Amino acid sequence: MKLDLDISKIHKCRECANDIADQVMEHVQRVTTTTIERTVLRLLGVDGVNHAGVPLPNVVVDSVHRAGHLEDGIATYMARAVASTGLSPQQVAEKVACGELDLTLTASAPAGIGGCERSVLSSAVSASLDRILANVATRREYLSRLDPGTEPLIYVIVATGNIYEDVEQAQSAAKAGADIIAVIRSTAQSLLDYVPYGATTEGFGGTFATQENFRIMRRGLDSVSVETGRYIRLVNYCSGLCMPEIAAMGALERLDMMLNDSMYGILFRDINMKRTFADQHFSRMINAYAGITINTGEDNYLTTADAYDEAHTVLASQFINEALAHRSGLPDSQIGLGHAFEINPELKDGFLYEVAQAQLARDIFPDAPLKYMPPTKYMTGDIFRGYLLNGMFNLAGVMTGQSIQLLGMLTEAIHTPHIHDRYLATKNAKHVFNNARHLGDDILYTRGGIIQTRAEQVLDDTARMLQHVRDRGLMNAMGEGIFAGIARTPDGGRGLDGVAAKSADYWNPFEEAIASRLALAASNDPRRR
Amino acid sequence: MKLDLDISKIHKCRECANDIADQVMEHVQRVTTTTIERTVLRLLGVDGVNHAGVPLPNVVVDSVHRAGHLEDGIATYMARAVASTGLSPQQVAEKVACGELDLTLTASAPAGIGGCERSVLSSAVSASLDRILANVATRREYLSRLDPGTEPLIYVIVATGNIYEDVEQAQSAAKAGADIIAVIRSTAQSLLDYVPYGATTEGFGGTFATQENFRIMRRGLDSVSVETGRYIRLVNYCSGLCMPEIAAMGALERLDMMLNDSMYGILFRDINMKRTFADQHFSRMINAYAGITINTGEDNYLTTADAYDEAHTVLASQFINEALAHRSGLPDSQIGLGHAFEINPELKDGFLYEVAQAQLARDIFPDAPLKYMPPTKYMTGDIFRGYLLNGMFNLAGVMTGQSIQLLGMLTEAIHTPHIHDRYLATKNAKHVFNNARHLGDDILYTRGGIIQTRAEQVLDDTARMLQHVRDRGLMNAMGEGIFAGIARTPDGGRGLDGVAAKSADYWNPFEEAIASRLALAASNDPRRR
Amino acid sequence: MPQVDLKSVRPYGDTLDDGKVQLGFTLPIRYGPEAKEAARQLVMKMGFEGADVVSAHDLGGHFTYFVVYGKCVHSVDVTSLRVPKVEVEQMDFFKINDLVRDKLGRKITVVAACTGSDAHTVGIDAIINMKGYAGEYGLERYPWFRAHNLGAQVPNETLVAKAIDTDADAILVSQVVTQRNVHIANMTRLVDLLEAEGIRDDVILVAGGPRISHELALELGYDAGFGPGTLPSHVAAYIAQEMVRKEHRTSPDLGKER
Amino acid sequence: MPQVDLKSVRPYGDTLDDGKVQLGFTLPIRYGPEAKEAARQLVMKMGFEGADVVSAHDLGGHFTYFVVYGKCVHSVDVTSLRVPKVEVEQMDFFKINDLVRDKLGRKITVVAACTGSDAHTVGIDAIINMKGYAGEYGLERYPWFRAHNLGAQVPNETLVAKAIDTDADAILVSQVVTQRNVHIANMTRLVDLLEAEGIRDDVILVAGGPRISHELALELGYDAGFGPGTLPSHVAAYIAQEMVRKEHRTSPDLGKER
Ligand code: B12
Ligand code: B12
Ligand SMILES: Cc1ncc(COP(=O)(O)O)c(C=O)c1O
Ligand SMILES: Cc1ncc(COP(=O)(O)O)c(C=O)c1O
Repeated sequence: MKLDLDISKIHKCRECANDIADQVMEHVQRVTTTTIERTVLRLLGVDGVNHAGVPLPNVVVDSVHRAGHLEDGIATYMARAVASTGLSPQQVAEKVACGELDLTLTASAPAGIGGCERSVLSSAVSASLDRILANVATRREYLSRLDPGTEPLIYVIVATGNIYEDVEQAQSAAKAGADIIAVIRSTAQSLLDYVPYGATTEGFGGTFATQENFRIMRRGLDSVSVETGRYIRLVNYCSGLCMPEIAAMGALERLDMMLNDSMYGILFRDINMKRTFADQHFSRMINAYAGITINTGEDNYLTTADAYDEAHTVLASQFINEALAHRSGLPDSQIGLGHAFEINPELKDGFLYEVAQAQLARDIFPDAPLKYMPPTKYMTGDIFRGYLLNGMFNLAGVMTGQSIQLLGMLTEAIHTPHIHDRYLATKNAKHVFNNARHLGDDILYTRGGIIQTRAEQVLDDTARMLQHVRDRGLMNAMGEGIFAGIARTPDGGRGLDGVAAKSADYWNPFEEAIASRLALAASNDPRRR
Repeated sequence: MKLDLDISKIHKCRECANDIADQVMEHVQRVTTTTIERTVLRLLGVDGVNHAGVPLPNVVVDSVHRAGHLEDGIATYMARAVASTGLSPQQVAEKVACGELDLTLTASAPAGIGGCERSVLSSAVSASLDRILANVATRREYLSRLDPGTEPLIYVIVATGNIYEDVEQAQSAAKAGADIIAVIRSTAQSLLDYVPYGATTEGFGGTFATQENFRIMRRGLDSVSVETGRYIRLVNYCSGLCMPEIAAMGALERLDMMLNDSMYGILFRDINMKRTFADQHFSRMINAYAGITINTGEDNYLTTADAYDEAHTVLASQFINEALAHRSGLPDSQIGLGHAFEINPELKDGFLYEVAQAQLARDIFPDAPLKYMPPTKYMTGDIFRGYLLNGMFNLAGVMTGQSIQLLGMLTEAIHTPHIHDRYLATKNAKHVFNNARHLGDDILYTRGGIIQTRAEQVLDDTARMLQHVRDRGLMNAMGEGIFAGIARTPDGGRGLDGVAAKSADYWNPFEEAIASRLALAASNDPRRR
Repeated sequence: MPQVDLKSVRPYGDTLDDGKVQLGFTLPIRYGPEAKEAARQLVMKMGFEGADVVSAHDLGGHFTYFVVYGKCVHSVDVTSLRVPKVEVEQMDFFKINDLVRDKLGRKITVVAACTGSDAHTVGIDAIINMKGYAGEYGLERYPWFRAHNLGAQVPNETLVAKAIDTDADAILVSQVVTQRNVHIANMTRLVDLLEAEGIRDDVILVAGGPRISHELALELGYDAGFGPGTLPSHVAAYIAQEMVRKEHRTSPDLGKER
Repeated sequence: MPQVDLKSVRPYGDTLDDGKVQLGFTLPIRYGPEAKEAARQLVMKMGFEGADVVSAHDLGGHFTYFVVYGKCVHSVDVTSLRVPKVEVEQMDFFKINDLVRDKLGRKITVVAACTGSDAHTVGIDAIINMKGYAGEYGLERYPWFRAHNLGAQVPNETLVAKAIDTDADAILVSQVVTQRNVHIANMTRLVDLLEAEGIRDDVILVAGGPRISHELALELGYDAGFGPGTLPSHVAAYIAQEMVRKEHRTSPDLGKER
């Protein structure tokens, strides 16, 4: 620990966060959601769209949900249909789509289904989980055969809106030295209550997250990985109204990281919190199982709130994200907690405050692959200034031992990155990382100096905040606008209509299987660490 | 001292440097040069050019030197002429120029002149010295009335070749935040054995240093000083074959700093060392008297030699420059020792080595207004990379407490600065200085770490080098190519023909007067500190 | 320095009229001497007298990035430029409220939103929210304004409905995302909707955002556009003064009496 | 991604043919909205479809610096480009010396200098000096070359005299300072001098420097030009091969026999 922090304060924070997470888990274990059930179908192999372009998982789940029968879990109905028709889940879904089959007709059957009906899905379940395991093995194999990269790993985004242009840009970035490519999503995909289908070429400010797009990009990156001899990691977002479905797609297409924050959708997309808390849990179980590192979104707080004044909200959120992630079976090594270099750059000694914050995260979460986000808010059209700020950010990153450095773009305030913006950003990072590689090891922070004092102050504020949240409960506390100045209520926001209380006979074969494979005590026992 | 260096090693180095300087002074006290004598004339008010454009100081001194009579000093002849004609020195010079008077005719007079003949110049001598004192007072007054700036002071160059464009660029730079403006000289002015006359608009890679140009720029800067409320300092070069003349011009026109290195001309312009050592001494006495801070040129070594391998040559040269400067009456506060950020930026941990070197200079010369030169050698046409390197340089500057930061230009490898290049450079420096203002205070260097170990090593190498130079004598040692890999011999190079041994009756009223006003023990006693 | 001829202004590097311009761009071609020559020729086509490719970077096989310096031969007649500007006398919080009280005698109602799929609320919040921006209060704190901030990702339909509902005097729209000109489409659609509802002339229609200029706003059928650096008082002063102007136009005597 | 049409290549930002170009320049006019408009119009004159002034900075009263992004409509036909290149087969130190020994049978004499008022010796030293550059030996270490490096600030006259004196096979000139095209004047003057002495055709005349291209060198009457990144072996290989070619031209049989 470089900052010489009071360990007992850190323990205190973690304790609070665990209590907060446990309260959330009490809700989580009681409900399911439309997207969780659609995920089950996707993992059972259901894919494609109907004549109107609606994804089959939506068609099937909606048919059951509209009839008010989601409580048992879609698997229950699918198993019955498969058992009774001998069709595959996909064939069942197709029949439902063209109106030839109505799953709710079996809803009047005695609640719960027998083990024998359930077992008709077991080969589909294992096939799916094994495919994911195979992806884990492939990744491991690539990482051992190719250069896995040196931290801070260089993470850049592509965002042309066109998956084929994205591949061009990603390959160019990889050759320039990027380790990680994130395909930014088209504006507001979070708000879609379905996952678009197929290859897409028309996004705004980003490209749609579709399974086909994942596949196209994965292929593109595998090819450039082999060409450069370095494993290039792929990232997408499983935020929004379809968190677990996209997690499943990512698991099936061997993504390496996914943006997955327990509260982002609630705060920034006004998605209902009961929905999001349930969705994030299952999506993270899938992430965990697929060996996918999650990236949390604390950086977002600082785009609306002031990064100096609200620094403690970032740390508090990191504690909460960590506690919830543990409950989904994510080990520390897969919890890429987020934070950002967003203090007003005109602030005197601002760089010292940034270093304090970054070092604080590093000291408190020593095993987390911390994800460090670049300056965005105070970027202007002055591209030279932007390039310099990004250099200072890169310096803070390497000095404080960050794991994942999302590179800032000199044109941040102007447009989504041009191909050379990313190139220049990569050169910037590589230069600074190399030129100051061991600076962090070579210096000590003065006891009682600006950096150390600031870090202590942020930790104290965090402890106070977490205690308050524990006392009020996270769902209520979120009504006070504690994060990013945004207030949300338990029943407000989008997607509450997709939440259903589980029945006693609720069945989710993947949750069960993953929980057992991850050795989670039991998916509905919140008392895990 | 941040680096925890062995003080005795520093003492050792200084001792060697003093011995080296004393040896040099033995030569210096025995000779005069054409430019020293021209300086005397200039200070006596001789100015203007003859019909062929040759400056009158040259016409007059050459007439005496050609006849082989420089040994007594030009003042001797001028005093006689003034005494016998009743003309002013300027009028005497004009008569010499048009062939109406021949100063050498008096050369047959008994060696030496009486106190009464000498005294005809005393009012001209005092007038000149008082004008310089008045400049010192004006500067002091400006500095107390206006903002004197905060270290590191921001130093930028202008170099259009046209003094009027230079003023535009300088004023723009001042408004952007520059504290110090240096007017770069036209290519190879160092090699001219006269100082060009009048306002000039056609230089290559810089603008001619003329007294009129000094005046124009000083007026331009005074006006922008008042406008911005900050005193903007003016710099020019007194290197080359006319060191003391330009020093005099700078003193008369209230320059604030002058590039004045004891060895630059020898090494980089192949000027004879006997000439240069004599010239630098008198020029520095004038600088000292005029309250002008000198800037030494150690940075130049690193443009030909490798900055990592030859780091100790920079430190050795700083010790020598310091010792010689003391002997010309310069207090530490006016000795702007130079060094540079020129280590190959692709070197791993290169930034740490730069910090080591800069901190070393700071620790060893705590009262010197160190002048820190930017990366130039490894700059390329990649302007963004250049901007970043300059940012790292600025960070090293503020971290290690440099006094004068000569800003790097993003277009260093392309052209002399465009108006916005300088603006961008100033923004860069101001940003980094503010954003990391107290970083240096907030960190300690790890004992035995990369930085500290490197600093010790450079100090050791320096001590070894200085001992060797002392043993061989500086003039001989320079034949070994010890600085910048360039070898020079005592009788090689330009300008030896302008060196003359002093007679016993040699008289230089300004050297005398300045030495006494500066309380230099006696100008030809080398045992000063 | 010789005088600048404002009828023929050229780029300036370090000498009047030297025409020096720096360019940066990528061409989708393989790195090499031919690529540099292509970059040079492209710049020459733009009307440059000389062009120097000072750096070229291989962006991974079939793209090359260049930095070029050249000497531009074009010039601009600065004396003939006319830039449309929002016509407004700058006033502070107190003056604006006094104006509304004295000349209008009633509160001004505004509805504001960041429309379409755009979720960038920081800009519109800066103008509207209590807490304000850059040391100035937002419209919510103006006693003589009634401000409704609908927030982010508001469908144009919802915004229009709210304007009708509140009998709004002014509609404020923020648009930040401009990729593929999504803001143009979105802003145009709002005007169409207002016209369809027959209320376009009843409201002052204002747009804002980092890529919005007054000129663009006028082109798209808005009354005013506000770009980067806008302060709440700029917008409030404009709306207040425009309301007063409107009032005088429609009922000059009444206006005077109040 | 659709295929690039090499007959019509345009700048690429993030979509084929989007034409995106970044520009930076100063205009000698006062900062303000009119200045921005002037910058925009200037860029439009260069042949841009749209231009966005993304930043404008007041450089102290009567200068304004701009960064502009625009969409360039011009394109280049890459298939028709011809870039003159030094014709030389790359060889290493050993091969070059072998070639000289085997095909020429005598040492090649070169004189080199940084001429005029130019004092930038690092470039020419890199090519000539023993210690060499970037891991390669300089010509002084080539056993089959005799190299005379005259150093910096050498008058053209001195260089020519030395060439005559040593009966040089090649003259190597370095020019780094290019302000006000001082290098062009200086290089041209050398050719004139050589012609006046009647020895222009007796020597291989080579120029080098960071702003020297082969094309420029040819234009000025040189045999070859070498730019940034030149290695000693490039120059040595060129001279050796050219010497062999020359020898064969003038006495083909003799050449073969050796
Ligand atoms: C903060 C931010 C975010 C935050 C937004 C949080 C929030 N609640 O607003 C988050 C992280 C959520 C975000 C997300 C995205 N963002 Co964003 N974001 C930014 C960022 C960093 C700052 C914007 C900002 O807050 N500026 C500060 C405010 C005060 O300035 P302003 O908006 O210009 O407002 C002023 C004036 O314009 C004016 N004004 C503005 N509106 C109005 C309205 C009226 C009526 C008036 C009078 C005046 C006015 O007054 C204001 C005060 O002076 C910019 C980059 C940058 N540095 O500019 C990117 C940027 C705007 N985002 C961008 C993109 C693409 C996105 C995403 C679409 C990416 C994605 N695919 O996920 C997402 C999705 C958001 C969505 N659905 O719209 C792009 C837009 C590119 C383009 N030109 O099209 C930018 C430029 C970044 C980039 N280079 O890619 N973003
Ligand atoms: C080092 C340096 C100096 C040193 C020179 C030391 C020395 N002994 O050479 C010092 C400090 C003395 C110096 C002084 C000046 N410099 Co200077 N200097 C530079 C600097 C930083 C690096 C040049 C360099 O060494 N490059 C490394 C070598 C290896 O590269 P190169 O020269 O391109 O050589 C390669 C090729 O071009 C080729 N090559 C070169 N010559 C030849 C010849 C032949 C025959 C062949 C085949 C190949 C060949 O092979 C080489 C190896 O690959 C540049 C900026 C920069 N980063 O480029 C400015 C720069 C060149 N200097 C510049 C100026 C203006 C000056 C001064 C005139 C300033 C002044 N008024 O005082 C002075 C005066 C010098 C003079 N009289 O010429 C300007 C030139 C601007 C322009 N384009 O006109 C530059 C670009 C800086 C700037 N932006 O203002 N400088
Ligand atoms: C955790 C997280 N999810 C998702 C997003 C953005 O995705 P969307 O616009 O689809 O909500 C972000 C924003 O950067 C984020 O931080
Ligand atoms: C001390 C010193 N004098 C003079 C100069 C350059 O001047 P000139 O080219 O006239 O020799 C330099 C170079 O930067 C220098 O460092």
